[in-house]
Amino acid sequence: MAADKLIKIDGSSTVYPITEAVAEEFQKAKKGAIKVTVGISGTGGGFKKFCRGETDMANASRPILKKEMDVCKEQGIEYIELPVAYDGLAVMVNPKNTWVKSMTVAELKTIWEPAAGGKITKWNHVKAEWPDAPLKLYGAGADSGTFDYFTEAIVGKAKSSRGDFTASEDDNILVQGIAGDKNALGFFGLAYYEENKNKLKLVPVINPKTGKEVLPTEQTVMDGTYQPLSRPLFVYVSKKAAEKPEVKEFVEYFLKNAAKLVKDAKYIPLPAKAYKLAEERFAKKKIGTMFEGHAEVGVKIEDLLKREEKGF
Amino acid sequence: MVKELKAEVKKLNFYYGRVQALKEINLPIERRKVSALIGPSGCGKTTFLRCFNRMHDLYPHNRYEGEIILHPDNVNIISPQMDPIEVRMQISMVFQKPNPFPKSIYENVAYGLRVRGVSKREVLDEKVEKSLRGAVLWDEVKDRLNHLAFDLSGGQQQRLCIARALATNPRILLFDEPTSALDPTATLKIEELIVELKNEVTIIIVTHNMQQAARVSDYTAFMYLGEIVEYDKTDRIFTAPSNKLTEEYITGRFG
Amino acid sequence: MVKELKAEVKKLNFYYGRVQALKEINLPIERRKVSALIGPSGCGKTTFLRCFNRMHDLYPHNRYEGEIILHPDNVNIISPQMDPIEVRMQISMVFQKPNPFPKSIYENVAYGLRVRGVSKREVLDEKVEKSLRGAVLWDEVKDRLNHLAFDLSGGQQQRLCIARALATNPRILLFDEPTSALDPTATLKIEELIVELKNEVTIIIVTHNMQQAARVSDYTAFMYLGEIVEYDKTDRIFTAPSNKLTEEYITGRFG
Amino acid sequence: MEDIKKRIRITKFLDYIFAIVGLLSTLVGLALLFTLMTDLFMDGFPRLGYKFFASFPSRFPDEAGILSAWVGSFLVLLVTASAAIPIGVAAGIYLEEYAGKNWLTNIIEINIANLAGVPSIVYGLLALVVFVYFFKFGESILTGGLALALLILPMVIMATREAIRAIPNSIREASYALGATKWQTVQFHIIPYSTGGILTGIIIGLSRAIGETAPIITVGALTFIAFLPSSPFSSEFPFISFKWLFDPFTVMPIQMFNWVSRPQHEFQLNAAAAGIVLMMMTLLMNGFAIYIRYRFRKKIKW
Amino acid sequence: MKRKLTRKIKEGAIETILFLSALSSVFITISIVVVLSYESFGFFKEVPLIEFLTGREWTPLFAEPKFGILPLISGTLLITSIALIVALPLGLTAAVYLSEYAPHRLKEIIKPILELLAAVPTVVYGYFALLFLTPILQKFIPDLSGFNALSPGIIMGIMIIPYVSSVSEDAMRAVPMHIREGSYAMGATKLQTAFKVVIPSAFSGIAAAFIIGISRAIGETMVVAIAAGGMPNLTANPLEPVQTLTAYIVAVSLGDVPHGTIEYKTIFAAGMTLFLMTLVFNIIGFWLRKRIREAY
Ligand SMILES: Nc1ncnc2c1ncn2[C@@H]1O[C@H](COP(=O)(O)OP(=O)(O)OP(=O)(O)O)[C@@H](O)[C@H]1O
Ligand SMILES: Nc1ncnc2c1ncn2[C@@H]1O[C@H](COP(=O)(O)OP(=O)(O)OP(=O)(O)O)[C@@H](O)[C@H]1O
Ligand SMILES: [Mg+2]
Ligand SMILES: [Mg+2]
Repeated sequence: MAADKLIKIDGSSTVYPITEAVAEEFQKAKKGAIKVTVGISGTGGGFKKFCRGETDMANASRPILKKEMDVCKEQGIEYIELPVAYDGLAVMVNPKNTWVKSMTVAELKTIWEPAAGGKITKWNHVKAEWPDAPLKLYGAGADSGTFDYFTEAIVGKAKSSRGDFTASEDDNILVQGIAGDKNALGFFGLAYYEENKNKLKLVPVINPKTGKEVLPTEQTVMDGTYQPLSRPLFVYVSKKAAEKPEVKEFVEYFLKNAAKLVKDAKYIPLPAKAYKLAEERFAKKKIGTMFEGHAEVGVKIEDLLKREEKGF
Repeated sequence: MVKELKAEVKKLNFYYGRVQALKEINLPIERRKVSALIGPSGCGKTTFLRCFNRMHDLYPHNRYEGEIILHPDNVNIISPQMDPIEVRMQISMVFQKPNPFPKSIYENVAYGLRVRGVSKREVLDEKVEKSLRGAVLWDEVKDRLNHLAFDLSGGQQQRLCIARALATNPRILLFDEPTSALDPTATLKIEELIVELKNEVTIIIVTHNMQQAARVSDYTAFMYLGEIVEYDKTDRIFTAPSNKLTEEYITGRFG
Repeated sequence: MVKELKAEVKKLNFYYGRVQALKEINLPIERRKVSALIGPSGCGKTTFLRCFNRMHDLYPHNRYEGEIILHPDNVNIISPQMDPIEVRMQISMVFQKPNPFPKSIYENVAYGLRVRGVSKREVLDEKVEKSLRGAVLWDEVKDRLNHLAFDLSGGQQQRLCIARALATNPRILLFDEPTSALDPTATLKIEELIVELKNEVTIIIVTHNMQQAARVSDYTAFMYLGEIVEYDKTDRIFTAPSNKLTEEYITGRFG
Repeated sequence: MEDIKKRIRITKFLDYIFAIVGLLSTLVGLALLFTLMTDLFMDGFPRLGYKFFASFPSRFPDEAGILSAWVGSFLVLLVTASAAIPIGVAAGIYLEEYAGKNWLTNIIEINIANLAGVPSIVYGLLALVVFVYFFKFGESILTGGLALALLILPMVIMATREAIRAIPNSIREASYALGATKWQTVQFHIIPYSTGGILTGIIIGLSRAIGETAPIITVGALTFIAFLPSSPFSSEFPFISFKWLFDPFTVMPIQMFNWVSRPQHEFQLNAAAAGIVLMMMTLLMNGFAIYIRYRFRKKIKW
Repeated sequence: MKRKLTRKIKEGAIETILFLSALSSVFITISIVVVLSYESFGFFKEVPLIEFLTGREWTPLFAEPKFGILPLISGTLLITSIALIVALPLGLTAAVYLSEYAPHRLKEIIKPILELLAAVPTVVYGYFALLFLTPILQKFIPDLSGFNALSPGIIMGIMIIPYVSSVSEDAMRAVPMHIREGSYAMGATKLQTAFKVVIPSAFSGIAAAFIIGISRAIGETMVVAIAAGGMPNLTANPLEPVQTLTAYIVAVSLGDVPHGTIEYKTIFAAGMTLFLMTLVFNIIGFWLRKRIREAY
């Protein structure tokens, strides 16, 4: 019996459905000759394993951070950064909530910043005309890229948040929570909204640059008008692993089929050109990140591409 | 002297499920006398005794046939119409092994009264003292009525059980080998007590110790294989049994 | 006739933890005779008997003092240097309640041999048959040697236990009230068997049934409160006891 | 007398009321069990079919199955059983048949009682440090199996002791009286006669292990696994391979947990179906245990 | 003589193996203590014990972490209390019913079925609490949030009924029949006998059953992790979401627990707290159970 070929992937639960879809199709295409495991440790957890050399690839819903880069460097892990999809973070309330028409980033910050803990406990604490009803908050778990990204975009600093909200890595639990509570407010990936449209109500967020209220949709996320809560999703491939034929094959398969599979997974695919560039990037084994080691909010796909072209 | 009957057993049959343990038993029980039941192990003494307070009703598949008439009310205590609780309220029992409740000495004696709804402290106090005196235990425990009954010696525990039974003024008192778990001194005390008690209450006692039967009882019934072989005045049974089996048993040639 | 001793108990003391159960016991055990131990409940008969095969070693805190010399080897079977397993290989025991193993009749009898490392089928077959014949059980069970021993009646079970004990050719056979759980017919059979067995093996039997002691034993020791009060030929003990206590016990005036 | 009769009527009435209350209290638990089963069955029953058992997980709910999960559960239990049974039974035998009454025995006893009450997640933490990081077994079948073995070890020990304690002393004495050694007594009597009770305890322990989620999560086995571990048989000598011990795995409750956390409603149905399978497995195991207990009780009546 | 020697060696070897097996349980406990203390020692180097024990906020993964364990302890105690309020009376009543009232056949059927309650995977209970019970409760208590302590507490309570009832029932069954007969012979009813005689006689066994129930409730994980909401919340209000020690450990473990980081150490600090809490109850339970065994 030939030695088993095993590809280990871990990381963001947001990116998980995409990678899972690719893994599933890939294993089918290979008739089981190559095995793929996909874990859900959260972006942070995924990078930690990745940088210890325990996994071949990391799923990430934000770019790698300086701290994580250092660890990787220490362990001699080099990586290739590949954007694979776009995601919008949706702010959601219960369908019975009649008072929220839209929200500004400032209002969201009032609600979520650390100082709000134990103080902003009613809707009217945020805005006087909102009712005197308890404010029940739901959000992604503290180890997730979603949490990092949301706090960065809203509060201004990653992982900076109030503590008294219901946190879960399990987005479906959040859906249940908001769906079952008239006074709830929460945030998570747009994909989950898509599947639970009848249980939840989307809140349009006012774009701080244009001052217009924008609902997150495929269109608004892609064209960059839904800001600051839309973001690119990545996979990171270890350079060493990329030398293994099975990993190489997997990544190529990933990028080639990404457009369709990302859609299947209810995310927003990048423009075809971006996948081309990513493929080239991988073929050339271009290591390092396009970001400076901190989460950048509101990176538009155009910017990314431009930066990318400059790089060559 | 005219015999005054307290109870009368008529054609009693008893079945443990399909096993017949008592066969066509007829027996008079005289008022304010001690009747002893003797016989080899397994002959049905305990089974018979437990019919009197419907103890068998606690377990399934047991069946009575016949009558045990209680005088002077003239009721059949084993008829299905008769409420076993009512029977037990009138006929008390003292068991082979002392079985006090895990409560204080006082509460053990008061238990039967509490079950009957008595809760007035004075009434209880009085009754408890009287019963303990009746069981010749009062002097030994009067200073520690609140102690756990388990702290007493085996003989004291057995007398406590007698006091407990006395407290409810039973009409008949049943004893099932009450001294078999006790040492000779304690046995002697209980025997004296039984002899004294018969002035107030009718007593039926099961014993495997023939000397004991001879010492305490007025009448003795010898049972064998679920039947009453012979019934007579105790001295007659022990000196001049009319049945060969009885004689053999009494002289220790079998059993 | 010169007395031939099989064992000799010298100044035996036995302690359950801090409780002394046997006091300064001296007793000769004659070869190929039946010695009976009688006495009231709790006097130490069982305790004494179980010294002979070091049964007390199974439980902690038990302590022997003194000697039990086994002839002709002249070893002290209760000395700590003596391996209890070796003792038990020579001295077998039959218990109060029949306690066959939940195995086949055959395996019950063969067990002692298997423990000794015998596994040849022919040897086992032969020994099993011989032992079962010795215990007068062969005819009753020869067609169902593979049946579970629990299927036998109480008396048969007890004879099976005797066969089990015989199979290993013990030098001494101990019986602890072997018939107290049996009915009269079964008792009779076992008693006959014991009388027969003494032609081959030395027997010590504990019994609370004085008639039984009289029927089966050659010598009788009367124990009381952990001591041997009187020891003599059985007929002497029962007809002319020299000790008052013995006499009272035998005539049923206490116990 | 009338007074007493009235009193009897009252107490008997109370007695009657309590009989009803007691029955109802007993039924609360059964009602929950019943509702739970009905609920699961209504959702999950249509999914149960050959395909469900023979397919790997998939992002398409109606293609997804529990193949890797039930195989994983089976292999993990295999490791659990091979680790917990010998040690647990041996420990039980030691405590009942060999141990003297001393401080060490006392410590071992308290200790086992305590282990039986340690939350399963604490065993997960222990396994994480000892098996994953210290022995470097990784997030493998071996780690998962050993974590669960820690969990059921006290149960196996207690069941063994309970079963051995049911053997009357007269049997031991009979054996010793024939010159048997301790081990002979244990080997020929204690073990055979307590097998029923021990088996019952083991099966109940395993049925609990199969449903355990928390310690498996702590050792980090929440993953998409769409393949089976390596085969335990190999074509080369010695024909048996232990590579599977170190393979990544998933188990039934984890698969269920994974499906429930998905947005699509259809996955909830899968989760319910997996729940049914899981419950059926535990119920079957428990039923089997009850049967064994019954059989052995019938066979050997002391 | 040689046979005797080999026998002794064999017996000794076997005894040693058996003894080591028994001793392994002690090693397990020692390793639990060592692992938990070692890892939480690292934690307490960074976080003062005082802050850990008195802080009122638990947000160890945030940018400005707070390490007060109180919200997790209060969450644990709150849910445990709810579970016990359900389980103890129901469990005891069921035990009395089964031991004193139920016909033998019924009991033989009901007891194993009841024990199945403890066999259902707790994940199943978790979702049942979240998706079935909570919505029903919300119909009666409009204020109830989607995640709350109440619903998992109730489910957990029902779940541990068999632990309580089965050990209590064993204890009551161990009360010798002759003690009951003493009561019946006085003219007592079943109810009077059960409550005045049987329960007091079986007291330590029943207490042990309660302790087992408490210890189970404290240690239960998945039900709360799923249905209570992952919100460290210093509250005594059962209608609010809370987080327990166990649920915290799972929540962090779900996101992987990278060796050596502070979040890795927090779960051991939480685990240590949990272990100590159950340890106390387990030991009390052990002594109580030992007492019943010695009583008769
Ligand atoms: N619960 C029972 N079910 C079936 N048979 C029983 C039951 N109790 C007793 N028996 C049988 O009924 C017969 C009479 O038993 P009982 O206990 O009345 O005898 P006893 O004369 O009191 O004997 P002892 O002197 O040993 O106490 C015996 O054959 C016994 O085996
Ligand atoms: N394991 C033990 N621990 C402590 N004391 C014991 C133990 N076994 C028996 N005894 C005590 O030792 C004394 C002798 O008991 P033993 O069993 O030898 O009496 P016995 O003569 O066989 O009585 P019976 O005729 O009732 O069988 C008794 O006082 C008994 O209470
Ligand atoms: Mg009797
Ligand atoms: Mg004896």
